[in-house]
Amino acid sequence: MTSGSPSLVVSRLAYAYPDGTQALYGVDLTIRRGERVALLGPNGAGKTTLVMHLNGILTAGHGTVEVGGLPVRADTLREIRRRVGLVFQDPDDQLFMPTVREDVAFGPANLGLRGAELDRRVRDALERVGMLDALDRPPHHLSFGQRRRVAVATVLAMEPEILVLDEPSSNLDPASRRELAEILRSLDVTVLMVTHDLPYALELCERSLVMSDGVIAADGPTHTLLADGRLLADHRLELPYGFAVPAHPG
Amino acid sequence: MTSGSPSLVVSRLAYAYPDGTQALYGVDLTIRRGERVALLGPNGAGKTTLVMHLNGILTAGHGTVEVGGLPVRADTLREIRRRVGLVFQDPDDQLFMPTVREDVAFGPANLGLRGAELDRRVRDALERVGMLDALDRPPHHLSFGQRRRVAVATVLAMEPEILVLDEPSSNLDPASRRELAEILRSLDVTVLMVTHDLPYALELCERSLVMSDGVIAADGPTHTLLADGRLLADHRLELPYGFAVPAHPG
Amino acid sequence: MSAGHHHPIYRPADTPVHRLPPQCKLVAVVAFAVCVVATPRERFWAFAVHALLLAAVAVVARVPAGAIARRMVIEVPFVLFALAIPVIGTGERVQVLGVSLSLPGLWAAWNILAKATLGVVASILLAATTEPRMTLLGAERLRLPRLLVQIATFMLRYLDVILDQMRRMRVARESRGFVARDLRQAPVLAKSAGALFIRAYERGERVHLAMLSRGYTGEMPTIRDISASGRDWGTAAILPCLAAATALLAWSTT
Amino acid sequence: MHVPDGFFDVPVSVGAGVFAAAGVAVCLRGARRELDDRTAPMAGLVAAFVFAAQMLNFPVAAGTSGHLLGGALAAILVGPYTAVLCVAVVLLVQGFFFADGGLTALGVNITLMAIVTSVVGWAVFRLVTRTGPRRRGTLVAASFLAALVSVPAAALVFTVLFWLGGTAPIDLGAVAAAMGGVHVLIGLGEGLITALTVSSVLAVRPDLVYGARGTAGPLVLRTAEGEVEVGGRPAEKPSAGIGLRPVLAGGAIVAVLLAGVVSFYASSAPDGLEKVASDKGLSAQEKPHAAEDAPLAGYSVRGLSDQRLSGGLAGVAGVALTVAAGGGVFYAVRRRRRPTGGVSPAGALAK
Ligand SMILES: Nc1ncnc2c1ncn2[C@@H]1O[C@H](COP(=O)(O)OP(=O)(O)OP(=O)(O)O)[C@@H](O)[C@H]1O
Ligand SMILES: Nc1ncnc2c1ncn2[C@@H]1O[C@H](COP(=O)(O)OP(=O)(O)OP(=O)(O)O)[C@@H](O)[C@H]1O
Ligand SMILES: [Mg+2]
Ligand SMILES: [Mg+2]
Repeated sequence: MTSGSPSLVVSRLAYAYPDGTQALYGVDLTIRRGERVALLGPNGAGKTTLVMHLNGILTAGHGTVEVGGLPVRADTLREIRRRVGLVFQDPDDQLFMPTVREDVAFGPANLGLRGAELDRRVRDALERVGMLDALDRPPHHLSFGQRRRVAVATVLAMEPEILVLDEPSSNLDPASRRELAEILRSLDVTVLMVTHDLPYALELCERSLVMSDGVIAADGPTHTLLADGRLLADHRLELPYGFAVPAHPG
Repeated sequence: MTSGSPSLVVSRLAYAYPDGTQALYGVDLTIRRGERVALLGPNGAGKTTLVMHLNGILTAGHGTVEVGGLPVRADTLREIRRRVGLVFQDPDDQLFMPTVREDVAFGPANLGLRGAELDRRVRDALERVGMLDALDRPPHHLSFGQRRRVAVATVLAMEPEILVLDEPSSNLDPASRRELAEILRSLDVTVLMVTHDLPYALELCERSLVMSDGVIAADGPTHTLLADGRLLADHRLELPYGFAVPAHPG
Repeated sequence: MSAGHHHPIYRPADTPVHRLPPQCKLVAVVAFAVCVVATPRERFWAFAVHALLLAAVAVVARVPAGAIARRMVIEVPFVLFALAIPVIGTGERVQVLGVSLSLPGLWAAWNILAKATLGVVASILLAATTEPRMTLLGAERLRLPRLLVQIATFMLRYLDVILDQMRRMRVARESRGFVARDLRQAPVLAKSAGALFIRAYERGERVHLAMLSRGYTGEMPTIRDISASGRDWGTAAILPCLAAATALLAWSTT
Repeated sequence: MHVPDGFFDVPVSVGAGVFAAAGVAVCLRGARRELDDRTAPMAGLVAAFVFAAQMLNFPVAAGTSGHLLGGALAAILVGPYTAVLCVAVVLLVQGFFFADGGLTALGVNITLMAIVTSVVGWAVFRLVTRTGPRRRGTLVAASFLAALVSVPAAALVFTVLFWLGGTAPIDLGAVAAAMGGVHVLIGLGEGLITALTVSSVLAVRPDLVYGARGTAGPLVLRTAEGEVEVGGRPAEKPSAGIGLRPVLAGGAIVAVLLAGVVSFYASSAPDGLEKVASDKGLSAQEKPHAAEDAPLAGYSVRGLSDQRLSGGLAGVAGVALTVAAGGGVFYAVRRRRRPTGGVSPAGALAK
């Protein structure tokens, strides 16, 4: 990987699901190293579909995806998946092992870690999300929000270069939501976060993309986008009750 | 049912899951007819567990639940489930018929409605949630937010006395969120809504309950509770970034 | 028939039985069941000895009789069937309380009841003292095909999720006044089953994707391994050895 | 239908165990071909679904209720190999974690409920869909027949095993009557629910039904550069061609077995049965008492009487009728295809 290349380059990406529903109609975007970017847009816009392309879960019907200069192709998939950590919308999809410990260990173990080193990684990641107590509990006996935190831990334990999160704050209580924001801010990685929570996007990401009907409809500083009432209304976005955009930070 | 009795009375409700995790430690609450109440609280507080007791999905380990004066027991379950409309967190749990029309008609048809009367109910319910156009589409091909609305319509068509919603706004785009709030406000039924979205609770519900560690920790006007910084901090609740409690309405 | 008994039986505790490596317990239970099935049905005392052996295990494992009894309802359909055998059976008939019963039928009913009951109790004891995932690890140690073990692991992991979904769907149906009375309601049930299948299948696809995202290449990493010492095997062998001795003795005293 | 310990003698239990193990081994390989590295999660989730679906009870005649076996349903939805694995895993889990079904009877249970139902169900399904027009109606009808035939087939195999090594002294005719009669009814319920379930999946996600694969055309993408055609995911290309032959062979073996039993009954005079029994050293009258309780003994064919035989024949006739009805529909579908022979299957299901 050449260290000068952007973290993520998607160009002219189009995709249709096997049943014929086309979800992406030509997506172009570039994300630089270390940026935190929010991906906004109405239900059904194609956000999840796009995100699935970023680590080769879905492979491009048409167009290309490059991660740190490396194109996503069948022969690069292993390396791509090591670089891109993906947190799914539904934590039940992400937690498939019988206990929290094994689940968090699954990724690092696949990278070849064993023994004390593996254990350290697991505890570290769980500590960060405040779920160390649940080490030996089965994930399906946790509450929804608890499962979400463990799901984040499973990805943190992989120490990826790019973190992609699909609606990570939904179903989290307000404090966990802030804690997650703090975790994300403390990491020195590129972050792409899908969210419906505009204040959260504003708090955490300097830049936002608005996706609508399978294309990127707007791209710019979050602050500017959220101030554009016309743009928001066009894409079913609106600021919540009682919210006032704080003064521009710097 | 004596018409003077409160909509919902829960007293000293305790419950442990089969694996031994105790989730409720004695919950007491009373909700009057026509109230809209928000149920707030941190992840793992026991909100979902409580809600599952309200129409007998889980049955009391200890304590009692009464709906409109009728205790929840094995022999009253049918009547209880007719009275309490539960909107699950996942709309897919609620939609199983091949078209939206059939799905919404399913409940009223089971109550014996037929012909024009049935049709009126179906259209009415769909009209309310703004999904009348989707009458003949398969629910499976709708977006998440659209499915959520149809799920609400299926429950509305039953004309329940109490509407219970488990995190209805999660994963909805901001516009759908507001539209759902408008629907709920327009209804003349008792509403109990679990949510992590404090501004949403403030916008919609005059009264809130804070649940924490399996008991009701606070109960009062939403406005008052959200102004009590100490209370919020104790239960992992906090107002989001950029949010200012609007002046007390009335 | 098996409906409603889907809560795993495991009762956490720290006893010698709980501590035994799962592979030893698996072998012991299956061997015990074989010995029981091979015991001649005329030797009532032998079955009493088998029952005592299980009782001893239950005491050591601190599994209360009530818990075992509750789980044994699973046997009810076959008890009913066994009770019918003497009535419909062939061969020599005897009068019992004025009812004409088949003598070989009585023997067969006793044979099935005794053996099935001992088998069920042995399975209950295994399940009550071994965490499901330990049982799976044990099965893997016993060279059961890894793929089979993995399928079972995933099944157990998602059983609650799917049963929960099914339960929510049932409540959603019933909340809308649905009652299943006879086959005329089958279309609604089948539609729910179809919806459930789609959700199970799609979840399977998503889980696979999540696994891929974390470096899965078709092999599950072995994170825990459990080994059994000779002593463990020795301890576990006590039950089947005594049962085998009983069966042999029962044979030789005919 | 979960058989407990002690219902069959040791040789039959062991024999069925070996057969089941071999069958599962074959299916492990086959499923890897069908699903690749998706096998573990997919089969695991479908197994959980089968477990849940088996909790669907439906009333049969006179107070008894049947529950879905699910073998045929699973075979149609996910393919025969995966289906056998899924149902086998369900049975293993039920045996070891829920104490449901005897451990020594696992072989019998897997043979009956996983292998026979899936293989027979799939064979019937393929026969009908191969010869009928590839329309949704055909698929649904084929699902109905597949499930309908699979249940009495399992019951017949059960009867054969019972004849070989059952421990209860019930005459074979009565067993066949009871098993056959009740299971034709259960088969109707199974067929109905299977057909409706397959139909509802076809309505929403036809691409998920294994038995209907290979019928969708290429995908067309609209992009900035105009329309582009792309293939589906290569991993999902149908492999039914590989799967069919061994399945048909297995189905044929089972069919021959069944036919043997049925014809055996059709021609059976009591002496005929007696003869077979004594040839095999099974006849009770010729055995000393001591050996009667050997693990190899406990056979129950003794004392088959004429009046019981009529009951047995009634049961067998029920089964035969089912098979005949199935065959009739099969031929009807096949006939119908000839006039409409030009219809291309591709796209007929795409909707
Ligand atoms: N497995 C699938 N098969 C067919 N169509 C699908 C599938 N998944 C999604 N779609 C369709 O693709 C489009 C984009 O869906 P996607 O899940 O990417 O939306 P999203 O932006 O993530 O929406 P949300 O905010 O509701 O999560 C939608 O129209 C949806 O109906
Ligand atoms: N099926 C289960 N088995 C065992 N324990 C469970 C189960 N479901 C929930 N719990 C536990 O019960 C407690 C309450 O869970 P519940 O789901 O009611 O919380 P909640 O308030 O709805 O949380 P959230 O906001 O995260 O949805 C938690 O400690 C959780 O771990
Ligand atoms: Mg999404
Ligand atoms: Mg909850």
